[in-house]
Amino acid sequence: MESNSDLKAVAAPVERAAAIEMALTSRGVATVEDLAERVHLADEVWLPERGARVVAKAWTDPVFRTRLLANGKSAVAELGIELPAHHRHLVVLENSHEVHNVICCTLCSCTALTVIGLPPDWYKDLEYRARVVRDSRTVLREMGLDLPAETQVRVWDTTADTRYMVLPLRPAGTDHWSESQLATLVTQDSMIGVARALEAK
Amino acid sequence: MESNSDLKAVAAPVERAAAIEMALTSRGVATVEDLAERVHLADEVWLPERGARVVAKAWTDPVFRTRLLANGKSAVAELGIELPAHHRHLVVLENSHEVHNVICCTLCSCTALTVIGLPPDWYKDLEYRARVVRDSRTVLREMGLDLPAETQVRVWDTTADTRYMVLPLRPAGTDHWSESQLATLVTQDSMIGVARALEAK
Amino acid sequence: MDGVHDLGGKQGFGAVGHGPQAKVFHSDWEKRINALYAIAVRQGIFNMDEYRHAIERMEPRHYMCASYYERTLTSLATLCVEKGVVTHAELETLAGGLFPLARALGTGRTNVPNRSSYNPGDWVRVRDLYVSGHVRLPSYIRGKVGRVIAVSPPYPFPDAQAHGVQAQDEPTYDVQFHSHELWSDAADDALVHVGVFESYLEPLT
Amino acid sequence: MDGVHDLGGKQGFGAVGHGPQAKVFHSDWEKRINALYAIAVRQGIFNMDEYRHAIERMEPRHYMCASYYERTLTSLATLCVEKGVVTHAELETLAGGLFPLARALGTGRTNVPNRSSYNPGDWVRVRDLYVSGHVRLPSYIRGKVGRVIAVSPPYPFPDAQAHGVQAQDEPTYDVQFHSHELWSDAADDALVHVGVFESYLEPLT
Repeated sequence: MESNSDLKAVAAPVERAAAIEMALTSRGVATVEDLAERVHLADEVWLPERGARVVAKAWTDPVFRTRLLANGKSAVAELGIELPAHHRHLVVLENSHEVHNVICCTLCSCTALTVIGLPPDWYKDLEYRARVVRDSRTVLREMGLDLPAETQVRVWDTTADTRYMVLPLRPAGTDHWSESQLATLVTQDSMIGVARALEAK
Repeated sequence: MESNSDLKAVAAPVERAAAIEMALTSRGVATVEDLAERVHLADEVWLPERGARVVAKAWTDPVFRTRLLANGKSAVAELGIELPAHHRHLVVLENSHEVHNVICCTLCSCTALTVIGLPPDWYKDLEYRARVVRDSRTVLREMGLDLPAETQVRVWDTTADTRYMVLPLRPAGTDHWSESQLATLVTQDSMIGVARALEAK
Repeated sequence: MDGVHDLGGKQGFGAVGHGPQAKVFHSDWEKRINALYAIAVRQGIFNMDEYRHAIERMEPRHYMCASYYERTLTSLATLCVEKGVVTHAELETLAGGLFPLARALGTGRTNVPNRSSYNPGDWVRVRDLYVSGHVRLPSYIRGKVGRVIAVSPPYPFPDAQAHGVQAQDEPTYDVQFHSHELWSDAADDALVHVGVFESYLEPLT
Repeated sequence: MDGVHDLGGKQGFGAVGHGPQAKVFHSDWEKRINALYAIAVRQGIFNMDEYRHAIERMEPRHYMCASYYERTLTSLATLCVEKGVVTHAELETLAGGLFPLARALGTGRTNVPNRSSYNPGDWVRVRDLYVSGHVRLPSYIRGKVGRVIAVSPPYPFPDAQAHGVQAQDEPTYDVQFHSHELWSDAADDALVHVGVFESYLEPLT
């Protein structure tokens, strides 16, 4: 790992990123097409709207909901949503008035990213990783979710290759809403468990 | 703790140090004389040469050595060395061919600074604090002290208000040396326990 | 490895930076690095456990102060150098400056030989386990008692996978702990679920 | 407080920067800050436990990346602001820039009511103790078994002293642990001695 001894300053992350990209593309490890495909997946495919469809279907189709809770990975595959090979298991955590679920990854920042979307910055920050597992109710309150004292909090730490998503409570006043209308109420935050689904307007 | 909202950049440590000094001197909390006295103590008084005198005396005066091992604080007071009020206890750790002692402070950087001198930078660095307590023999080897396998290592973590100093082994070939000659062989490192006393030349 | 990455339950951190400004990516290079590491995994240059461990091996101050994608970038570059894809010197020439990599890889380990298997409802104790290489045991559950809620199919054992050591796949157990078992009264009341590899557990006697 | 300051046994750090370049101070302001904090203690503005705890309360990234005397400086300034000696705004005006202070003080605690006392030779267990305020228990001995070697005279109880809480003075025990009790086989063979306050211990049953 010999270093270039005549250089003095640490290159900026953007320069370091360009260097490794150039090294890998010049060797054919990554092609321009590979890169474009993966950037497209992150920008256009792995979006919270996918998970929102799953949630809305679970709210309206009790048989799908049962399948989803029994085996998340095969149920979301019905909607054309695949998980990467190393995401072996998708466990869907159903919120109720008695139990509120919230997910995190204290050791790194694992998530079911192909279902609920790539995680936002705060999910990956040291603050969330350190605090939510120990001071769950306090952190949720700071983030705007004040849970009733009688609701039990369950925190799920993604330390193995099981992935989690939260199935939030269906908002009141949405009895006659269509699946696609309902999906508009499902935010990424609500599938992480740091918020409820949006209220019906 | 209201902050000055029109400032943007963090002031350099030297500027912050000057600010708090100005605030405390302008209020009379610290006078120029107080400051000069404390700087003098750090620069001219609390030096490893003091501990070296203690060690050399212990090497040559068995009765003092017994008193030193029984009650370090009162024994060093005989040599005019006082400990601050909150250093309640001075425990002197005698090295032998069977046992090698080394001191550290994992939670901050406490030391018997009025006896062995103010600690050097590496003693206060995260590396020493994290590693010496768990990988003692490895760290000592990296620092140039390769102990025989049969020597037991004892690490002393300064977590309470007891202070420690190591009484190193007297070097071979110093049988007829005077106390003041012997003191020249006693380094601060040897009183911390990361080195032996210097060899007789 | 008892590193600074093992953040669960650590105190002294401020508020979560949640709000309308939340974003996945903050600049284009972050997207491209996120793509590149995934391509390298798909190409078989390294696996996900090696990737995670190379992040953990970052110099602790660098880890603490780097952004998420700077950590990704450092792991990717470190592994490409370690695997012989590119040299460190070439990366620094291309970057026009120093390119800090993660610290050297230590030794891994294989599965614990005398491990038991468990069923939902079983009470288990997390071993008082210290592993200098990669391990997916958050220190906050070490030595603690919990209950098995579910069992997953066998996965590759990360302590071995991150180091190129041969090992058997192991199930992971969904183990439920009470927050007061984990942190006494210095925690909010909650149930904490952790995915725990079989080698990390022992029967509660 | 389970903070980043609790470094004993943490892994991932590099070589100790030992060598002929070792120094106590690297510039004049370090000497003056070291003098000023000691003067503030002598003047009764704060005590040593408050001083140590204000360092621990620094934002974790700031703690990790600051030099030793920048930590001293931050603790001194934080306590002078908290005690009403100076305002944060005044310090920033004088410094001509932002002056990051430590994070807010939490609640302290008094002695454990049902504590026992011990004699040299007694085997003890360190309580599985989680304290969100100041505590002088390094986490690497939590729950571990050791033997009392010596007893010191009573000292002020730091968990209380750092928070202005009333408490009784307590003896500290010189407790000897085997490194393999602390870190299994992932440590060098050694005996580790820690000064442990009476409230942190329980009899080994």
